[in-house]
Amino acid sequence: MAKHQTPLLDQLESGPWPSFVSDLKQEAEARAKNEKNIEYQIPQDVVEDLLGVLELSFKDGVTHWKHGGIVGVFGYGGGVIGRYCDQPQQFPGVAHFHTMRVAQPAGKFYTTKYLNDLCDLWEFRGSGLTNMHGSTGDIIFLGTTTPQLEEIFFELTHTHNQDLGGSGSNLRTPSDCIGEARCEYACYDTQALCHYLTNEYQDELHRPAFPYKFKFKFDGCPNCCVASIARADLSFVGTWKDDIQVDQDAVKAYVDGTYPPNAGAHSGRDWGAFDIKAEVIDRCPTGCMKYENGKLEIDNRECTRCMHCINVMPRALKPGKEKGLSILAGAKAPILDGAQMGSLLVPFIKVEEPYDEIKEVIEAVWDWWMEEGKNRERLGELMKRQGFQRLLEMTNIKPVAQHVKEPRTNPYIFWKEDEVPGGFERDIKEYRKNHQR
Amino acid sequence: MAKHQTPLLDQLESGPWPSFVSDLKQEAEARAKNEKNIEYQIPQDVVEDLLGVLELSFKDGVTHWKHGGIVGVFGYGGGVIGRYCDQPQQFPGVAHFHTMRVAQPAGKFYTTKYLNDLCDLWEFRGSGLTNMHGSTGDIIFLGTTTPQLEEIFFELTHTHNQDLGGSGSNLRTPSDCIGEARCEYACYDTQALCHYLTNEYQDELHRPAFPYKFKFKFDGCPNCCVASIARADLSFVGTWKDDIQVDQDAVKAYVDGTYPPNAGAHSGRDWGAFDIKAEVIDRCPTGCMKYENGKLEIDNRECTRCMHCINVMPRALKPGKEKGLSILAGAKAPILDGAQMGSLLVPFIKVEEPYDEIKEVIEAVWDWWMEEGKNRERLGELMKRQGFQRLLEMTNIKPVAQHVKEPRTNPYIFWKEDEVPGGFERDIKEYRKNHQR
Amino acid sequence: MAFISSGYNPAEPMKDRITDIGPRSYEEFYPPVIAKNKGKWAYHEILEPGILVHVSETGDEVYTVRVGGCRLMSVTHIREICEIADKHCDGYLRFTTRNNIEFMVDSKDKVEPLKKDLAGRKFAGGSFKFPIGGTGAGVTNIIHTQGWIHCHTPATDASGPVKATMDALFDHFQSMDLPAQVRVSLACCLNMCGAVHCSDIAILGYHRKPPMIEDEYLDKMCEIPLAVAACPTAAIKPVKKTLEDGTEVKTVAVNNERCMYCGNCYTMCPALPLADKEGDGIVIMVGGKVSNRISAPKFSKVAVAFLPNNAPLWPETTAVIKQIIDAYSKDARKYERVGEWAERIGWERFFEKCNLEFTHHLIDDFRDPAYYTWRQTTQFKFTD
Amino acid sequence: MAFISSGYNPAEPMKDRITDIGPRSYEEFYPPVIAKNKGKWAYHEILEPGILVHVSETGDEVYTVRVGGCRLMSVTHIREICEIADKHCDGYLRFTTRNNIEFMVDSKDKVEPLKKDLAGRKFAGGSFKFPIGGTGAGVTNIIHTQGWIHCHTPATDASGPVKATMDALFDHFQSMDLPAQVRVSLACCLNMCGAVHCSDIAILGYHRKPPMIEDEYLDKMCEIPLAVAACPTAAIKPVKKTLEDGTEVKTVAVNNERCMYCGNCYTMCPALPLADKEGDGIVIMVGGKVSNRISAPKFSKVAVAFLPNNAPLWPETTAVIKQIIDAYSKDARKYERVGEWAERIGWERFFEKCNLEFTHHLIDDFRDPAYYTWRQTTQFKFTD
Ligand code: SRM
Ligand code: SRM
Ligand code: SRM
Ligand code: SRM
Ligand code: SF4
Ligand code: SF4
Ligand code: SF4
Ligand code: SF4
Ligand code: SF4
Ligand code: SF4
Ligand code: SF4
Ligand code: SF4
Repeated sequence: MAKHQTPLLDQLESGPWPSFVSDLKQEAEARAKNEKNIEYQIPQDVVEDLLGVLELSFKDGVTHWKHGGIVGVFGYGGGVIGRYCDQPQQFPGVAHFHTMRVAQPAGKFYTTKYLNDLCDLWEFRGSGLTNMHGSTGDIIFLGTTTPQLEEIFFELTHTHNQDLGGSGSNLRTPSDCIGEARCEYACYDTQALCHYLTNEYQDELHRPAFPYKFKFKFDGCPNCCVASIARADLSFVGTWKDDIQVDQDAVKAYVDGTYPPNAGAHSGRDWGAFDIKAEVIDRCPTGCMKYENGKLEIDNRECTRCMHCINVMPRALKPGKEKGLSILAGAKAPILDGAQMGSLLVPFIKVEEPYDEIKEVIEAVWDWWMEEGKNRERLGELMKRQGFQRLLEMTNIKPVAQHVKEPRTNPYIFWKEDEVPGGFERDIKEYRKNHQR
Repeated sequence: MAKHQTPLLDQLESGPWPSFVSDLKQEAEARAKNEKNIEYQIPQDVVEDLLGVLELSFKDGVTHWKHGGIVGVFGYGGGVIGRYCDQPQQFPGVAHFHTMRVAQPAGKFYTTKYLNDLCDLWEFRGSGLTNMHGSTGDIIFLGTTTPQLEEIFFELTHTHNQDLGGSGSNLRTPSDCIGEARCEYACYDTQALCHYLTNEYQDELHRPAFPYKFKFKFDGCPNCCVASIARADLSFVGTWKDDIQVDQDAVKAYVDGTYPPNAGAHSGRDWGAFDIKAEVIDRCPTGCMKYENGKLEIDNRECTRCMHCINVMPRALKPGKEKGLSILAGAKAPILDGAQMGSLLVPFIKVEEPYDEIKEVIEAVWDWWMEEGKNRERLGELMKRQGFQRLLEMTNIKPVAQHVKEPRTNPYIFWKEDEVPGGFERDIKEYRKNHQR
Repeated sequence: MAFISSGYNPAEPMKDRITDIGPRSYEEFYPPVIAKNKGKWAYHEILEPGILVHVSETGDEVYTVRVGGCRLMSVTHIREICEIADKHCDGYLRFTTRNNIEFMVDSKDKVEPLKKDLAGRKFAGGSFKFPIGGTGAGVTNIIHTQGWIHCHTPATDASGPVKATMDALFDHFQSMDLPAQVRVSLACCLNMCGAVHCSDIAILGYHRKPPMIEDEYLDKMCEIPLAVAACPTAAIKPVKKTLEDGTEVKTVAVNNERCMYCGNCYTMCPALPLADKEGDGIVIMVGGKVSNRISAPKFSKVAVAFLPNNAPLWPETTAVIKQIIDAYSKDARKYERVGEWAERIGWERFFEKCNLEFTHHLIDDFRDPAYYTWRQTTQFKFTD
Repeated sequence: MAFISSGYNPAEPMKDRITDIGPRSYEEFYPPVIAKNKGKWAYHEILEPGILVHVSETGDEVYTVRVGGCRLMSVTHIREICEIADKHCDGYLRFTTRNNIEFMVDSKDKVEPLKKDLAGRKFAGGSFKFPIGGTGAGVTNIIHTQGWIHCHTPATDASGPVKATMDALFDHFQSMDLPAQVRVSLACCLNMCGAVHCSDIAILGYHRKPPMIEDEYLDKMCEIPLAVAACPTAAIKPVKKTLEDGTEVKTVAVNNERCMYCGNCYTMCPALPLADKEGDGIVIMVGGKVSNRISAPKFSKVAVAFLPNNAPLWPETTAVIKQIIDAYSKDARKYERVGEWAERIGWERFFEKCNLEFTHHLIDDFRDPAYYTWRQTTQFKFTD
């Protein structure tokens, strides 16, 4: 018999989509049975109490978690989110219910060995509940008690060769799209760069020295499968500089219906025969394509590498050979001043180990932000407050028209004193000699 | 011999475009000669001194006019802009050089009788120089002395049946496009409405009771030939609600080259034969047109009445029959917070004498602005400060999706207390009963 | 239960301490076919919903079976995933950026047994454990956040509405019958832990009541200047109040008129709770995207200002989302994302086609940029 | 010169006073063919540059000959206009919204004599008095403001640069050889008395030095709080200073770093002049429009941050404008306005094609909306 009645939650067990309620119940049951005779280090009924408190929230229409307390592991400024229940008497199993963020491997590939080992640890010292994965990318261990935090960290590092991820005013755990590992569109090795920078900046990740959180995300191409442009203070998006590679025979195979358009992504509906004019040429945002006499022509100078044509005809078109990435800066969620997408900072940069050029940009951005950023001010907000010019100045990047969608519509240009002949200081008396009051 | 040497200005006498320098010189000469023996009421050499002070500005690279003083005619708060030279000893003829704004007739049609009469008055009591017309639309009398202001006003009203226009924190002289008088696109009688409202609101025009200036402009259709959408606190732009009127035979005459596209507006270059697909169908911003089997079809529900197709084929297409106007609010020049275009306030309103519905909108807008507007705050700025919702509320206009280009991207919605069940006041003690601290 | 030490000694925290080792290397985890063909993939094809093949220049192939992950996962469930991967995939698997699980095999004949195995597994309550789908022009997994499971600031739950919505959209998860991919996200408060601000459809928890002020404890629990500074609309000011018992305390006052219930003050100060059963609920936002395909990334726009938290099934929320997806599905062009469709037909037509009411709440009034969202042209469409 | 009274008696200003009569009625001024056919026009055609015919449903026609007006006009010049109108047009004429003059005749045979008469008239210096043109896809008259002729705040002259520019663009005034109409405007300061903020090409006078402060007189000439409040960037604050002679005065201080030289303080306070020979000059803005044709009205964008006031011919200004118009003319599609062209090809390409340098000044940094002008996508074109 379940510890708490959950009539509301129970209604979420039917329906086709995997039911988290069913899963919670199966875990609650497994812990109750404890077939493996585990010496649980946190309450055995933690999951039952979680179901209970959640049912209560469903009834009350509000959360029953208190404002997080400051808990963590020694020497680290992040990786743990403290959490306490506001009904601890009723739900003692979740009185403490802290999460731990475990840094996920780049690309999120796993061996079952590794995952099973983590499960053993977490079942033993935590609730046995996880998020696979958190929105930033970490493996989230969901719910443990304060005394277990150091124990878990110790085992993670000693047994699993695995570190915690970020939280607090730190670099957050970087994440990436699958990229070259299994995607033909990738313009650089996202896993390699993501992993390298994560390790390079471990200090920034674990020891809060920033005004606020800071995120890196790595997308192999402008399709942005890790949504870097929307969710990272610095987004690294693969792109290319030369011509799209075209296989004319394969183009023909699309036109004649041999290959399914967009790799079959639209096969659930009958959209009619593939129409290269309507579906590719006319949808190219720059209008830089032609299909005449069975030949596809691209005016590559006008192409903005939006990926559309490549997505539609992956067997015929490929990104160019001169590959690299664009860096965009300042994306963030809406709080406090409205959401921001990343703004293009470096149009094109090569991706070459040891990534010195990329690191120069990162570190110049950080220097500026650490110097000028206010407490709890994201990079994007600082950019808004001090202006994009300032970011360019501090990163020593030359202003180019690529930096803007359009030039300013207001003429409120700030001039530097040394740009204006004669400077700003003038003698009003001199002026009055020729201009009576 | 000219009073002042003007070697710089003289360089502006050649070249094809009418030279204002030549004209100033001809006027200077005419005054010097005074063939009609006029008893000039302001210095006879006013134009020579104007040339002199302008030459000095060309040399110095700065203006030689002082900050305007407060001069005017009794009982009016506008119509005159005071102006004094900052080198009165050197250029006594322009020591005082005030302008007067004479309210232009709607549509700017004139009889020569009327204009000649004004010339006589202005030659006699002013510099004989004008702007035909000022940017707002007035006839500008450019330069007279303080004592002449009342005299001119007296003669204007008594002899010429003509009033001054606006300046200061008033309604400014409204202006309009030529409209029905000579344009087939007009959706309402701009002159009639402009003239009516100008007279209706004479008090607002002459006696400053507003926080700042306020402008009306009247365009007969969305081509906006008086630029109302960019330059008027309230813009009245003709539009229609039903279907574009199509003459299929005339369409064919365009297609076969009988009629010149766009009424010949592009005839200075060989653009090749008219291509209805490329020039009309594909350029329609909503894509709501088709030309098949020699027939033009318009999906009028999707048409946004941009005028393009009508402009290209004026003999074939005409605005619909159910005509009226849209009202847009808040356009202004960039100072202080950036330029604003008018924002759509009333999507569609009929234009019927005595224009009560239109006046209701105007007066509701004014009531709000006079109540809430700060000193020197334009309507557009107030709209920005208090929000578009507030404008709708105060004008009692129902919010519709037409009011926005797109809904808000931030979720920072302000709720009114009465919209939220239970209101805003809550008892923290009640809350703490279920939520421990 | 007895405390079992990991070896950690609280008296000597630095002893043997290992830090800054970062995540495990991705190279350890690549299945062999991936390790071998990395960077050499020539093309891919979606063979059926949830099943992809990637073909390498070397001629190698990798078949991927993608299954829905409900993200909040128990170790029991993860172990079942591992068991499947051990059985079919040589002990490898991966998770996608939207929390789906990918099982990869290196030849076609391994696909069917895997599929069958996956499709057969169900939870006790009847739901699929491993529904196959989430590829191409359909609906994939909902990116979501903690909600009432773990967070202190939510205005709605996360897992609950997500389950209800995925049930409602399940057909689109298992078919590729939409004009383009439709990405649904949920964030339980406007901190928006996710890409809700640029999703095709976003479910956002939102408070509608200003914070309560716990005068008696505020100064003890919070730093008043931080709370004051936290408010983006300057609605909070420090005040002194006299409690019922006569003690004078330092606390704050909130100008309700200026408050937009963002909860940032509560983040800084636990004595300012906002949550309220009737006040809290859901905002539906639409038309965002992050890919750069055809059009630039777009922010989501508010389409419905408020829907109640009708737990456990959030029927109003799922109904509105269905309405939008149905209208979109019927009307949009191939490859056209929700936002691109709305922009092409015009937002006035979007509201009409989706049968949604336009209310004053949807007009932007936040700071200077609001102005640019109003309609500065005479171009508009008439609606009924 | 003796004072001659109009009849006005300063001692009794209200005696016989006529006020609030407004402008004369337009109906008095319509030529008969207009009065008769108003509201009945069926179509029009531009027969040649500057010559329009409008045809009425009644069969009536009106031929319009449009000529350039230089706006700053003497009574002598106006009388000459009237003389022409008397001779050819039964004593009627009109002015356009861009300060051109329109002579209308009611039959075709009256056009040629009128044209000939107009074309033959020249000023002593050689310029045309009445150049015919300004219609269709060309350049029409420049809307402009007062400049050094009359205003106290200009950062450049108006009539001078306008004459220089119209001379440079004269061919386009007299032909219709551009892709669409190109509207050039000038405002001598950023009060922008005109539609400079949404013109295809805008010439804008701009200061570049913060105001001088006339400490000695400031408090006598101005209300300090108004001057302080006038500043949109809060660069001004009230201060006390001790003058050389030891007197203490109330005055203001300007934070030069925050000043963007808008001159609004000077508008409120004459003791804060900004004008400066080297500081002042011209900003070129491009790509604005007001018509709703095809695309919505657009604001002009800054394309060149500064050009010097090289009177009397402003050669740098006319050169840049020519450059832009030439590139536009060569590259744009039929019906495409300058701004539409720039948006289609991308602003990065615009700068390249017009051979203009992109400098940091062109990046918006004014308040929150600035953000939306930066590039929030990976879509861009490479330039050389
Ligand atoms: C766990 C996680 C949600 C999830 O269920 O996946 C999460 C949970 C919290 N986030 Fe987040 N954020 C999480 C990813 C994000 C993301 C998404 C991302 O990183 O890609 C964002 C939007 C992107 C961004 O950073 O702008 C995000 C934007 C925020 C914000 C708003 C920050 C801003 O500058 O706009 C806050 C507020 C704050 O920092 O006080 C916040 C705060 C929080 C806090 C710490 C609550 C708070 O106010 O202190 C939440 C703790 C919840 C809990 O009790 O478990 N979280 N948060 C995600 C981290 C898991 C992981 O490490 O993988
Ligand atoms: C005469 C005229 C320019 C011209 O040469 O044509 C003019 C001249 C002045 N304008 Fe203007 N404005 C003139 C049309 C405009 C327009 C255009 C329009 O009305 O369509 C605008 C832009 C539209 C608008 O109103 O936003 C305009 C926006 C300004 C502004 C900025 C107002 C704002 O809110 O953005 C100022 C500044 C001020 O009011 O202090 C201004 C101020 C001035 C002052 C009074 C200077 C001042 O700071 O006190 C100028 C006096 C010049 C002089 O000495 O002759 N003038 N002013 C125009 C009026 C003539 C007429 O009545 O026909
Ligand atoms: C597996 C995954 C990457 C990963 O590292 O985990 C992935 C994999 C692929 N993406 Fe993606 N995308 C993945 C998340 C995304 C995201 C991020 C997100 O949704 O949060 C985006 C941006 C979404 C947005 O714009 O809002 C994304 C936007 C795209 C696009 C652009 C589609 C568009 O119409 O805008 C393509 C191109 C296409 O579909 O043809 C694409 C294409 C692809 C391809 C075809 C790439 C390839 O050649 O292998 C992959 C299979 C597509 C499919 O599932 O139909 N992928 N893709 C992610 C699967 C998530 C899931 O479980 O459903
Ligand atoms: C006479 C005048 C109205 C008046 O009341 O004085 C006028 C008259 C006509 N306009 Fe205009 N427009 C006049 C100022 C304008 C303005 C205002 C301005 O420039 O300050 C605009 C908005 C400009 C802008 O968008 O920046 C304007 C935008 C148009 C358009 C839209 C063109 C476009 O491509 O965007 C049309 C349609 C067309 O040209 O086919 C139009 C069409 C017309 C037509 C064809 C209407 C008609 O059927 O008679 C008239 C002759 C056009 C021609 O000259 O080529 N008229 N027209 C104005 C002449 C000014 C001048 O002397 O040059
Ligand atoms: S972002 Fe590009 S490279 Fe990365 S997985 Fe998506 S499509 Fe492939
Ligand atoms: S990538 Fe995009 S812009 Fe480039 S050719 Fe293809 S569709 Fe056009
Ligand atoms: S705005 Fe329209 S109605 Fe008025 S003149 Fe221009 S084209 Fe004609
Ligand atoms: S008026 Fe504009 S939107 Fe309407 S049919 Fe014509 S071109 Fe299309
Ligand atoms: S969105 Fe808000 S409520 Fe949800 S997890 Fe993030 S911070 Fe907590
Ligand atoms: S909820 Fe937000 S707006 Fe309201 S008082 Fe708190 S911080 Fe300010
Ligand atoms: S633009 Fe400026 S300088 Fe020119 S007339 Fe207007 S206020 Fe005066
Ligand atoms: S010029 Fe403008 S920005 Fe500078 S001090 Fe004066 S008002 Fe302020």
